[in-house]
Amino acid sequence: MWQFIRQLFHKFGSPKWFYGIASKMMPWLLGIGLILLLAGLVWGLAFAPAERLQGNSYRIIFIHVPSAFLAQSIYIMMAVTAVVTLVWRMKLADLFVRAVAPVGAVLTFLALFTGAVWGKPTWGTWWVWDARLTSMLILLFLYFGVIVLMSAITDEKSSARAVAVLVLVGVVNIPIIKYSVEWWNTLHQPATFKLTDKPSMAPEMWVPLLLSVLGLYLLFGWLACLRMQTEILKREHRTRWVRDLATAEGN
Amino acid sequence: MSEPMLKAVNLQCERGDRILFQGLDVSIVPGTITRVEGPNGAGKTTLLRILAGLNDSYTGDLFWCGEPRAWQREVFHRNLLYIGHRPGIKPLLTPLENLRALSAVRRPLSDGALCQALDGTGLQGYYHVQCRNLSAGQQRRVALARLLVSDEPLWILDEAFTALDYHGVAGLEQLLVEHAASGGAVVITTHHDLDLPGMARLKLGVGEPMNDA
Amino acid sequence: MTPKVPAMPLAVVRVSAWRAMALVVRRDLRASLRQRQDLLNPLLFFFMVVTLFPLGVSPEVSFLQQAGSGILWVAALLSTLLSLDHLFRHDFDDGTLEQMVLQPQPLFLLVLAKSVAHWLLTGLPLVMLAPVLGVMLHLDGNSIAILCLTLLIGTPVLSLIGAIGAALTLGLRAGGVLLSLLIIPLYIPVLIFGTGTVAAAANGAPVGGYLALMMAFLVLAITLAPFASAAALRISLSNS
Amino acid sequence: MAFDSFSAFIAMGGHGPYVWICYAVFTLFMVGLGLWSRRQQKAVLRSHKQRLSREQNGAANQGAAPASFTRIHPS
Repeated sequence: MWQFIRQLFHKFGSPKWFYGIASKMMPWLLGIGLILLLAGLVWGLAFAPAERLQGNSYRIIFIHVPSAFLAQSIYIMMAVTAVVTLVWRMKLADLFVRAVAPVGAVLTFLALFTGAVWGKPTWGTWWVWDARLTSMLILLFLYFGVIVLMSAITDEKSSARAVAVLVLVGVVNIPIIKYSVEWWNTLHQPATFKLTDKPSMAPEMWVPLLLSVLGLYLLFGWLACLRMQTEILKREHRTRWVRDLATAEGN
Repeated sequence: MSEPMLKAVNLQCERGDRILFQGLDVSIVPGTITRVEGPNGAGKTTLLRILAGLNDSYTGDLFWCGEPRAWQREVFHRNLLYIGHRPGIKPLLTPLENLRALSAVRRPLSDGALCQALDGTGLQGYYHVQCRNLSAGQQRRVALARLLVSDEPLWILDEAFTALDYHGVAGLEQLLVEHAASGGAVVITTHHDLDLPGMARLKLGVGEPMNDA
Repeated sequence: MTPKVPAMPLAVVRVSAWRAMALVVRRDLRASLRQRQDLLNPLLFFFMVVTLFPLGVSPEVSFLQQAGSGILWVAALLSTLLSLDHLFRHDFDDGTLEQMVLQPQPLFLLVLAKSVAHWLLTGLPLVMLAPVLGVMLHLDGNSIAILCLTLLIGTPVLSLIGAIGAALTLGLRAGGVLLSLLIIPLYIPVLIFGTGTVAAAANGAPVGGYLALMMAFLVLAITLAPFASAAALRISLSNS
Repeated sequence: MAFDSFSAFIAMGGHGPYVWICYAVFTLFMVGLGLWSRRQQKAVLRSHKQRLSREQNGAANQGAAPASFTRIHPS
């Protein structure tokens, strides 16, 4: 029984196996992701009704919320794989964090950027020290820390494990940071009204939002597969199958 | 034949693109001296650090007295005395303080015994001089004084003869032979031309580039 | 081939973890007291950074009263950060760290002891210097008392969390800067509650709850951070 | 359709610049990320291929040669 689980684990942990599966899944992820995202965005931009208080500027929500949502989930996913890296030392888990951290950082940046631009018509300034934006900014710092540490340690295995420790420490801190930033926010400027978190949102608004969140998720899946494949190619370059792949596809 | 104290099965270690060693089995049996040999970069220090439990980026299994080592780290480390390239001597403390700090966490010893150990390595009169004022060879001797008061059966010594003078080398060789004779075990690397009676040799080659995994 | 020698008896672990921790603290204190300049540096830095604010922003009493607690907290945070690079580096260079990992006691407790020693040598002096600087920033007596209390609870947290970063960046080239980048985001909650508590006290609000929350941070840091630092230390040593 | 005309759609009731900047930057970054990742993979494969052909052509020198430490006398 134990042997069987171990074999299964080995199979799922095998870079070659993952490379094949990823190649098969990627066109679907990309295609469906793009369709969903485009549907959500077009619907949100052109067909959803204008918001009562903010007018049309609220249409930024259809990219702000998916970006912010995904940026946070990516960090959580990284934490889960960090546990796998530390406990079972699975190669694929190491690669996931390495492949995905820059994507997370870009999405966090996009969430911040869209939030800031949204703030201009809403609050009249480009930057407001609002609880959500501030937490996102700190999340961006956390991502920077991960990326910087990753590139500072040359040995790949040590780098993966050190980054795993950092990511786990970060994920324990995220709720604490969120909570303290919210408390700090109420202490300094009682929020007049927040960008998102509307008490009730019409279906014409949240359905496209849901579509774009799903679409972006799938696109992220595609990006993650692509970037993990690259990491696999880098790391496994001595193996026969990668050599064969390189001679076949390098042209 | 006695049971091996420390046993390593199917050790593999990679550094960068190179496999330092793979499929390596090591048994450290009481009463033996094992010298790890190989050219620069063959992974001698890495192997010693893996055996000592300082480096855990390897694959393979390690057993202490027949049981997996990971389950009994504290017992294992209590029975191991490791002296590495960096001898573990704080420059701001005196030889006596250093020796006291290093032994107190294993087996508290009286200052008298520690001073005797320092005498035994030729450091009479240096008990209370800060180690930063000592020469490299003298600092090395402070670390080696631990061997004289050791009750640990397993000694792992990396480049033990570095910076020692002629007499120091002879004395240390004698000490290693005695330790083995009394049922301890020694694992050692050295560039010094060492040939002790009954010494086992473990040869590491130049790592090969990784091929089909 | 194998000589038939009866094996040497195995040694047993006799020294308790508590005793080993006390020994680590004592050794660190002794070594640091022989190198007093290193102790003084973070304090001088603390003093100078605080001086920059009246000079750089405004010496007006109203501004200093309002910003004083924040300035002191930020300066304390920065000087802790400055001193963290040395936390494991000397031990790493002279091999003491390897010997610590090889001690027959749980590593996380020894790391905890290192953090305690670090706090005694940097955090505690900062707390003791803070009232003087508070007076210079025109804080009132009540605020200074609360400020020192928050620093007293908060600086150990800074040392404990900082130890994780110090362990992760051990032996890396740009260790010091890297350490700051990794650790500053993790310091934010402590900073927020440290200064927030003083602000609440200045507004006459009860601060018991906030102090309790900071104590909770401290307890959390004591229980979790040493594990992370110990894991990070093992990784860094494997890599060296 | 929430807008009467195409120009109203572009203007977004005066909020057009903000909305369109956001969407433009978002598209730019996402497309950029995709293309960059794609190119990275291509580059890795290409460098593998180059290395392989180099290894096939030249004699593969395995391991380090023994050092001789002979002095060199530049003329």
